[in-house]
This record gives sequence, C-alpha cells and structure tokens, in this order.
Amino acid sequence: MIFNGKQRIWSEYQKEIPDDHYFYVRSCIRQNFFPASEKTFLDIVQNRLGLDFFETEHHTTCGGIAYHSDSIPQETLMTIVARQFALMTDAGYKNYVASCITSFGIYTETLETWRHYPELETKVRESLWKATKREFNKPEYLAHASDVIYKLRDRIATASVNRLVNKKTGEPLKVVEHIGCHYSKMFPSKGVGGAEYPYVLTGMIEAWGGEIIDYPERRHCCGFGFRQYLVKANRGYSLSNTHKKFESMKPFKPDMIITNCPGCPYFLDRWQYVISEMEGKTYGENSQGIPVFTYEEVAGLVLGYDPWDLGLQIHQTGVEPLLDKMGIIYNKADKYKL
Amino acid sequence: MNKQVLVIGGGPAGLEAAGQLENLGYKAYIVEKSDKLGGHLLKWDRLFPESISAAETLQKLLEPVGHITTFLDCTVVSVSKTGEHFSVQLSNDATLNVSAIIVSAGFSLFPAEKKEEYGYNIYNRVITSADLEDFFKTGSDSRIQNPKSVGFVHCVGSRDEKACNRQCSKVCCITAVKQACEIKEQYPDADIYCFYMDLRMYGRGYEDLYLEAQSKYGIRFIRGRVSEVAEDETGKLVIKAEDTLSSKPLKITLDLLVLMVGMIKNADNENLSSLLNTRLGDDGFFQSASPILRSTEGEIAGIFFAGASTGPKTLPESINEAKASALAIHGYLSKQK
Amino acid sequence: MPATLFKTFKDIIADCLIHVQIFKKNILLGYMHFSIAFGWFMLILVGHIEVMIYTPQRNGVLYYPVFFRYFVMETHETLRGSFFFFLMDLSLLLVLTGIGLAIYKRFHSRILGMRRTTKLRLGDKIALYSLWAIFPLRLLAESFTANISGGSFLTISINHLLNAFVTNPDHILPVWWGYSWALGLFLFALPFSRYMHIPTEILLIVLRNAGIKSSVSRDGYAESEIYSCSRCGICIDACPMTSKKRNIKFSSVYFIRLLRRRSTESLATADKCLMCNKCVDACPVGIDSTRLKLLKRQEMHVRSRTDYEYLQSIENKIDATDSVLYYAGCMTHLTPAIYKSLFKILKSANIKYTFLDIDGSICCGRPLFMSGDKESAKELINKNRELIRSSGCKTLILSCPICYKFFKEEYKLDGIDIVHHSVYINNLLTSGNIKLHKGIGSFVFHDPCELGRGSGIYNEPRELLSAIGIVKEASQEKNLSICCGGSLGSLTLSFSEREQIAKSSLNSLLTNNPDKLITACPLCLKSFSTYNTIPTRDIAQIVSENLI
Amino acid sequence: MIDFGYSLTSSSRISLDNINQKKLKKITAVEPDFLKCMACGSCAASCSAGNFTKVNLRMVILLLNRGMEKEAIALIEGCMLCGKCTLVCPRGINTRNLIINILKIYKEV
Repeated sequence: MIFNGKQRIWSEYQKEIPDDHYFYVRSCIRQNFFPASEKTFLDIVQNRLGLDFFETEHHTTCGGIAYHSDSIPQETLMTIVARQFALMTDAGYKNYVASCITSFGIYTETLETWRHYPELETKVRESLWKATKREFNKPEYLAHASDVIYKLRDRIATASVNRLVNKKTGEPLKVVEHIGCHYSKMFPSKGVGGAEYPYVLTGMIEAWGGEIIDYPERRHCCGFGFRQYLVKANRGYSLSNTHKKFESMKPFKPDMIITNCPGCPYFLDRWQYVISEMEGKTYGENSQGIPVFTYEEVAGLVLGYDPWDLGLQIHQTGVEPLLDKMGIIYNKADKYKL
Repeated sequence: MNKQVLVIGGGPAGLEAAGQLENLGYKAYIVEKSDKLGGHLLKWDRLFPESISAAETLQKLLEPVGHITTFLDCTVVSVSKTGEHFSVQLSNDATLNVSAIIVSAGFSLFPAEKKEEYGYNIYNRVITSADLEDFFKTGSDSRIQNPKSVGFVHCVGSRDEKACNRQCSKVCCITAVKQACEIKEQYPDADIYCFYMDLRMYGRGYEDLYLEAQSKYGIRFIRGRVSEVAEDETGKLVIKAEDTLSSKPLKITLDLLVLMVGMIKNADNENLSSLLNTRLGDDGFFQSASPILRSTEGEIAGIFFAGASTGPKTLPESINEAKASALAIHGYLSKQK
Repeated sequence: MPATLFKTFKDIIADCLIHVQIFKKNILLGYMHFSIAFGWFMLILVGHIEVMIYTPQRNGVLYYPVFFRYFVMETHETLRGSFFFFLMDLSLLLVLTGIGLAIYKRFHSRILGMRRTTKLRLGDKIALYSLWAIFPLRLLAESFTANISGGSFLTISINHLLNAFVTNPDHILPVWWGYSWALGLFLFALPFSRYMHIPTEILLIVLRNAGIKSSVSRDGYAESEIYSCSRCGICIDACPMTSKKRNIKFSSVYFIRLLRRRSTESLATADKCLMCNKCVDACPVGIDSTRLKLLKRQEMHVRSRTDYEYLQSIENKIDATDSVLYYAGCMTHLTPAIYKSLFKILKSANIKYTFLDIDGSICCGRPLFMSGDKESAKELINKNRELIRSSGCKTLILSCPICYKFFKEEYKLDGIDIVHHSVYINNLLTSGNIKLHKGIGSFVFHDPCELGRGSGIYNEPRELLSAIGIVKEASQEKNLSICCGGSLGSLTLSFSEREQIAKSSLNSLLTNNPDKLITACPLCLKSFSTYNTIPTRDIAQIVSENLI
Repeated sequence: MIDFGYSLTSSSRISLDNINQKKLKKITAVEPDFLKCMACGSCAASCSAGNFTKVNLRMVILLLNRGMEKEAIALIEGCMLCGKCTLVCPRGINTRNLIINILKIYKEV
C-alpha cells in the first residue's frame, strides 16, 4: 500500500462541510436498531462541542426504503423530500444534515435530478404546494452526519479519554471501515474521499489512534440491499454477501468494524450470529465475533461515554472483549439495566 | 534562401518530417518541449510486433537531423500569419519566419491514477505499460519481484467515456501481447493473463504474435474489463472482473498488474490550436482538413500534421504520415512564388 | 476344406518362397527375396536329399546336411552326385546373388524401388550381418574342401584358384568354423530379429486362410502378424505421413515393432495413423496393421465417457416408403453443394428422395469407432438404424464414403440397398435415366480412402466421369491413392502435418495436368479445395453441371 | 444448526486461484492446440451434437480454463466425435484429440 497515493486521491475528494447551524434529520431505522447513536451524536455536537443542531418532530421518512423497494415512484419521493426541505426553510436553516445514508443518497439524488431537470423541480414545487401549501429553499449544504463527525474528528481526539489502541501493547486497533453504498458510490464527489477510497471513517480512525485495514471486499455491499433482505426468499443472498465480506476481512484479523449507515452495522452485526448458528462459523479473536459500531458509538467511546449509555448492549456481537482491549472500565451488571 | 518550415514536436513523426523536408531542400526547425529528441520512443525497449530495438530505431531517425536547428525545452508562444508567412515566437525569445508549420506534437499517456479502482500508485504491485517497458529497458523496478502471476489490463483510459477518452488507442492490444510474451520469457514460471474487451490485432504480424502468445507462451486471455483491484493480507493483488464469455464474475490473485495506459490528447493541444488558429476534434486531437484525402493538412493553408497529433497511431503510421506531410508541404510550397 | 488347404499351400509357396507380392512391386526387390529364400530352401532340401542318399545312417542328424561337405569325403558314390553338386552350387549362387543385392540395397535402396528402409536394431544387425556372412563363408568353406569332398562349377573353380594361394590344409578349418559360427549366430539372433518372419509367415498364412481374426492387439493371430513383419519397410514409402521425411517413426513397421516389444509408445503411433490402409494394401505379408492399431486404440481408450441420452428424444418421423432415402452425414452438411447437386440429378431422373438428416445428422459412428470407442459408436448406430428402419426405405444413398463403409460393414441393414452416390449416379447413367453432355474437359479422380481401398469402388466413378470428359491418371491412384490428409482416422495428426499430406496428394493427382480434380467424399473435397490450384469438385457436382 | 428458512448461496464467481493447474498442464501437453482457441464459436456453430443438445467445445475450453470442470464435462460428453469442428476451426485445432483427452482427463467413470 502506498499511503501517498491514497492521500492524493483524498485531497481530490474534499467536500465543503459548514461549521455550524445544522438542520438535523434522523433515520427511520436507526432509531430502532441503534437508538442511542443519534442521541449520542446530538449530545456530542450540542453539549460537548456547543454547536447549533435543530430538530423538528414534523420530520418524516425520506421515502428511501419505499423508493428502493419499488413501492413509490421518484416523483412521490421528491415531493416527500421537498417537504423536508420546507421544514428546514421554515426553521430558518440552510445546512441540511441527514443521519441516514439512504436519506443522504436520496437527498443527493433529488438535488442532482433537479439540477439536470429543472422542470421536475418546478413540478414538485407545485405538487408540494397543492398538498401542503408549503414552499421551500434547497439546502445550501448537504452533509451526512458522519461528515460532521469527520470534520470534528480532531476536536474529539483532543478531548479523547480512550484511544483506539490495545491498552496492553500500545498497538493500534485494526479497524474495518464500512461505508454505506449510497454515501459516495452514486455520486463520488459528494463523499469525503470519493467512492473508491472513502476517507470519512478512515479519517476518524486515524485521528483516534486506530489502523485501517483495506481488504479485498472492502467496497462490497453489507448485504442489506433492501429487496434482498426484505423479501425472505432473497434473504440467503443478503446473508451470502455479508459472509463474503467476513471471509475476505478474516485474514487481516480485524478488532472492530465501524460503519456510517443504518443498515450496515445491523447486518454486519446480526448476520455474524446467523452465520454461526447456520454454519457453525465464527469470526474475530477467540471466535468472539467482530464487534460492529456506528461512528457515533465509536466517538462516544473515545470521549469516555459509558458503553451502556451508548446502547452497546443492544448489539448482537458482544463488545466487552474489545472494551477490555481498549482498557475501558465498565460495570458488567449495568449491561442489562433498563 | 531556402524556404523554412517549423516542426512542432521532436518525436518520431517530427524527426522524420524534418529529415524529409531537408532532403527536399527546405530548412527545418524543430521545437521540442522536453529536453530530448525522440518523444515516447525514448521510453521503449523493443517495438512490436517484431521486437525491433527502439534505441536503434531512434538512432536511425536521429541521423539525418544532426544539423537541423533544434530548440529543446522550448514551446511556441505566439504565431501570426501574414500572407503566406508565419511569424512564430518561441519561449526562448527566438522568432522564426517560416512558410509552413508541421504539428507533430504527439500524444500523452493516460495518467493511470485516474482509474482509481485500479489502484495505481496506491497498491505496490500495480504498474503501467510504460513502467514495464522501462523495466525491460533498464532491468530494474522494485515493484517487479520474480512474479508468479501477472495480469495485463487492456484499455486503461481508452474507450472509456468516464475517463473522458472515447477513442481506441490502437497500440495497447498489441503492446500488451508483446509485453506479456516478454515477461513470460523473463519469468517462464509465471501465469499470465490479459483482460481485454476486444483484441484489435489489425496490423501485419499482430495476429501471429497473438497466436504465438497463446500457443507458445501459454498466455491466457480473459474477455472482460477489470472492475476493481485490492490487496490481500500478504500484499498480493486481488483482481475482479467479469468473464464475459462465461457471463460470470471472476476473481484472481496476482503478483503484478500491468495497466495498458492509452494515448490521449496533450493537455496543451487547446493552447497550441488556438495559437495556430486550427480546430480540435471532440477527442481533443487536431482536426485535419479531410480525414481521408487530406489527413495531413490543416484547414489553414500552411499548417500540416504528422503522427499522433491527429489521433492515436502506431510508429510506422506516424512515420509514414510524416513522409506524407513533408510531401504535402513540398506540393504546397512549390506552388508559391 | 481341400480348397482352403490347397490355397494355403499355394499361398505359402507363392508368398514365402517365390515372393510374388514383392515381384509385383519391384522385380529386383522380388528377385532379391526370391533368390535368398528359394535358394536357401533348395540348399536345405538338396542337402537333406544328399544325406538321405549318401549317408542314410546319418539321416535325421540335424547338423549333418548343413556341414555335409565337411563330413563327407569324395568317394565313387559322390560321382553319381555330380548332379546334386551342380544343384547345390547353383542354389548357392542364387543365394549369393540375392545377398549381393541385399548388401547393395543397404546403400542404394532406391534402385530396388524403395526410397526408405527400416532402421535396424541390434538383434537385426547381428542377424543381418551373420546372414550376409553365412553364404560367402559357406562358399569359401566348400570351395576349400571341394577337392576332397566334391563340388561343382562354382566350388571346384574357386578351389583351383584357392589352391594357388593356400596350400596348408589347416587353413581350411577356420573357414568352416566361420561358416558354422555365422549360421549359429544367425539362428540364435533370429527370434530377436526381423528374420522371425521366415518361420512365422507360414503360420500366419495358415491362420489367415482358416478365417481367424484378432480381437485384441496381442492375441494369437495378432502375434503371428506381428512376428511375420519382416520390417521390409515397404509401408514407410506407402504411408502418406512420411512425405518429406517427416513422421517416419509413425509408419506401420515401427508400430508393429513397438507392439512386439510391448512398448507403451505403440499407442501414440496407433493414434497418429490416418487409417487410410495404404500400408496394408502394400504389405507383401498381408499384415492388417490398421486393424492392429484399431485394436490398440480400443484397448487403451477408456470407454463410456460419452453420454448420448439425448438421442432418445429424437423422433422417428421420417417416412421414405415410396422414395429413396438420402443420408448426408455430418461432413456433407459442410459441403451442401454435394447434396444439392445430387438432388438435381435425382430430380432429372424422376426419382423421389427423402432427406433423412435435413435437420442435422446423428453421426454414423465411424469416427468414434476409429477412435477406439466401439461401445459409444454402437449407440449412434442403433439410433440411426432405428431412424432408417422406421422410414421404410428400400434404398439408402450416402455421399460420404466414411459413412458408406460403416453402414455397409456395421449397420446390418439387411434388405436395404446401401449405395454410394457415385455408384448410384453411374447406375442412373447406365440405365439411361440421366443423360450427360460429354465435353473436352479433363479430370483426375481422387479415390477417397474409404471408398477405394475401404470399399473397393474404383471403376464406377471413372466410368461416370468418362461420360463427361477425359479421365486422366494420377501418378498414384486407385489402391495406391494418397489420402487427402483430412482423414478422421488420425487422432493426433496436427493441422500442419495434414496440410503436408494434402499437398503431396495433390502433387500426385495433378501429374498429368487435368482441368479439374474430382473426388467423391466431402472430407476430401474440403481438404483439397483449400490448397488446390485447379478447381476441386465432387462427382455429383460435375455430373449435375453436365446434365442434359 | 438452526434452520432460518434461508441459507448461504454459493458464489457463482470464478476464482482462478483455485483451478487445477495440473490437469490443465496435462491436457496442454497431450494436445497443445488447447491453447490456440480464440473463442470464435465456429465449432459450436457447426456441431452435429450441438444440434440436439448443448455440446459446445468453445465453452468447454473456456470453462476448463476457468476451473469449472463439471460444467465443462456436461457440455462435451454428448460429442459424437464426427470431426466437423476440426474442419471449421480457423486455427486448425485438433479438436477430436482435444475432446477425447478432455473426457479422459476430466471425466471420472
């Protein structure tokens, strides 16, 4: 691996991320899968770093899951998106931050579609007006929440209590980063670091002391793929894709996986259990599984949050061996506290 | 006094054209932007399809131009045409008054880094065809360590609209076959694979070399474009492609991957064409007056082309075009008073 | 039975003693073999007669007749034997001329009609040189003692000559020893040499005439064929593969030698063979080496690796109850001009026909059979037979000689007339059903291996062609015809080797500058038209072009 | 082991890392023409057996080179060895010897 080469590519894919004043929208499924992640995110940016993040209860789904499952057409989707933008406009914000990768992809796709086909934007504005009597401005900046943490990675590092290193040996932890497909594969220029070598999570890991491993199936989808999981007949296909990734990362002996997408951590986490039950095959050191984290959870750990406040007890694959490795003190009994 | 002709670009086409013009009784000047005459030929070891030495070929091309005035490290700054004469100012402050100009500015190699998924300059064992040719010439490249398996990726930066190059670079197919045979000669135990979209073996002797590559050297050809490259835990390259003949995705682990970089327009073609008041085609190469009957002539009287300035060409094609261009100039200047 | 016995006796005399077959090939070569074999036979026969007459008490002592002159002194009785002395000297002279020719042949085989002879191995060399030595030594020995134990025109004359130089009778002994050693050495080397054919050939003739055939490459009959091979090398020149001195090691003589030595390499040689049968036709001993090769292939190629389950789903829907049935076969589908021309001829003769494999052929099975996979071939035979039987046809026309030979020999289609299109068209001509325009064009006819040597059809195509134009001769034709190189018999012959064969065959065909090359096999047509300098046509094509 | 009602599906991906090089070397040794195929498809187009079933020599050569031996055998065991492919092959590949040896080396009986 030639590090300079990657740095050169990273330097070509830098996106502008505003400093403050964000309109923050949550993810539909993350709130079920990893409910503490978004809470942690807001706690870090609002309370720890004192930034302005606005939330509204009127925000709905972006329509992404329905769209990618072929349940609604693109025009419907764009009208839903337009409504979210109207909420932002009403609240007086210009910087739009999505917690969900699918949403981020949907927003990017919608804005790009309007750029190429302005007549569609006009049509959507009309539809939105007819339906809700709302008007909107397009966001000036669109970011994914991981972009924000990426931007803040050094501030977090400065305030860090724990680092991504093996406390005993002092060696950096080996970290697999997994980027949601819709982050930059559709529009490479919209993601930090582009599509082939995304830097958004890598930047965090580097800043927090870990070592990124680049394994052959790094670019491969986590296996969720909407229809592949949602339709039971296809579920084996979803599982097989995840299996393929684990087989590929296995020889690199990763300590942990960090992700920036709602579905990925869920499937990378849960499918490990399914594979072990189905095939008798387990991954990770001492066959304890490879713990999978959202970037907010990792940021939380670095900043010294209590693991159980981060919702790590909800993970299928146990995180304790890693916490021990990092030298994080936690109360075992608290794991099952409500 | 003899009529004077400016040759822009001192590669094989420029050298041949200048030599021919001198033979025809004109005074030629060569302007070369690098510090050496010879262009891309300087970097070649052996030439396809018959393994002729590039150095000897260049030597022969240089012989007749020994006494021709040559400006190295020099570019054209401005050109003004008055009547039938061009007044050309060079970056070294010299001013030339010439009756005709040959644009033999050639081509550039596609920067392999642009195909990020192939990992050139990111993975240690990914090299370009130019690097490999340099290895054959100099015998050393730290990335080539007794490889047991080698892959060649055809059409890197060619026939690729996403890389902003729609054109076929013509020479890469046969170069890949040539280099595959050569590397097999150096490393007889190596398994060698060529990943191609189409094999364009159009020239004399090319098909023979292709057959020899298969039957004598056992080189395997896989019809499918490499989609991505990664490193495994030992640093070997993992290559993914579709084997389009069996309609199945394919994976192979290799010790060395050679990217067959294509021929693309020079970045300064645009500048040069505006100085000369000529047109560029959609592909960024110079546009001649007529692609069939007047392929060496520009639309402006007195401007001529030779070699790859008007699109990818093989070496013999470039040299023949240089001869044709010199003859066209002779015809043009003979009509002048 | 007496007829077989008589034939066997006649064959033994003709082939083993007189060598009629070799005489047919080349008189000098024939004489060489005849002189040695017959002369030596006479020496033995007369020698025994002498013993019986003069020393009846020694009758039955094996060595006695051989060294008769050494043991017997000249007595009054020997005078009566001057007739035998003369006979013995004459036979010895006969043998010596043969030996002389044999020695000469070693250096200039071409004079005796052979471009190439076989390379000798140690056993052969010992036997050969001792054979060469036996008779000159015998002459010398008998000449030395001619004044003591009698002699005739040859030995007495030499005796006189010798007496002028050698006076000491002690010098006589080494020569007799020499003769004795040479003979002993020869007999000792015989089983290890090619001269084993001398005794074995008699056995082979007996077995062959008894109608025995071999079923594996090393059974009794096969052994008798293998040991009967005299390695004369006539098959080397006959073999189309050996043109330009290539592939000599693959000719039948070496195959048989490998077989005799039980070498595993014999399979590679068997696989290479075109199976054109030219060597079998030329073999003076009549060894069916092609069959031996086929047997070898059958033994070595593992069977039942094919799967013809799909044949069962092909319906028997062809009806040819009131027409002739035509089967193009695989190859003719690549040369549609052949069947189109044939159909034109049939139409002009008002003959109704049905095209059995219009939608594609099931192979006749001969290519598989020749590859050694007899069992798989049977499956194809069965399906084709089923299709043909269910069609209800009475006549089956084939345009591919490969199919033709196989249908004739293996299909057991009793009651159905199987005929090659060249013969069928010729019959139409002779019966007046078609009329042809005779022009001035000249043709040479290439006999396809499977039609000519394979099926014995030489004359009908030529008759047919002579109704259209002038038939010119090729330098080697009919049973000597050279394979086109395309033969499916060979499994391993490469493309370039086949090209060589096609070109050498064309060389022979074009000797007399014909206007067109005519053949009667789709494979030959394809092979020749690639390299031919004059037009190549199938016989059906040329006939259809000249229909009136 | 739990049955979840779905299972891992095997990948259709060809891995050139795991192919049986020994067998490939063997087939190349007995019939070097194996290397000469340029996948034009003439053999399959003219195939007598291919008329009735899925025999396809072009594909067989390809599949063997990709290590898909079983699939290859399924496409060649219906061959009748008629030799049409030898005749039409533009590179003069000795197809019959190739087929015989493919079956010999790759098909277990």
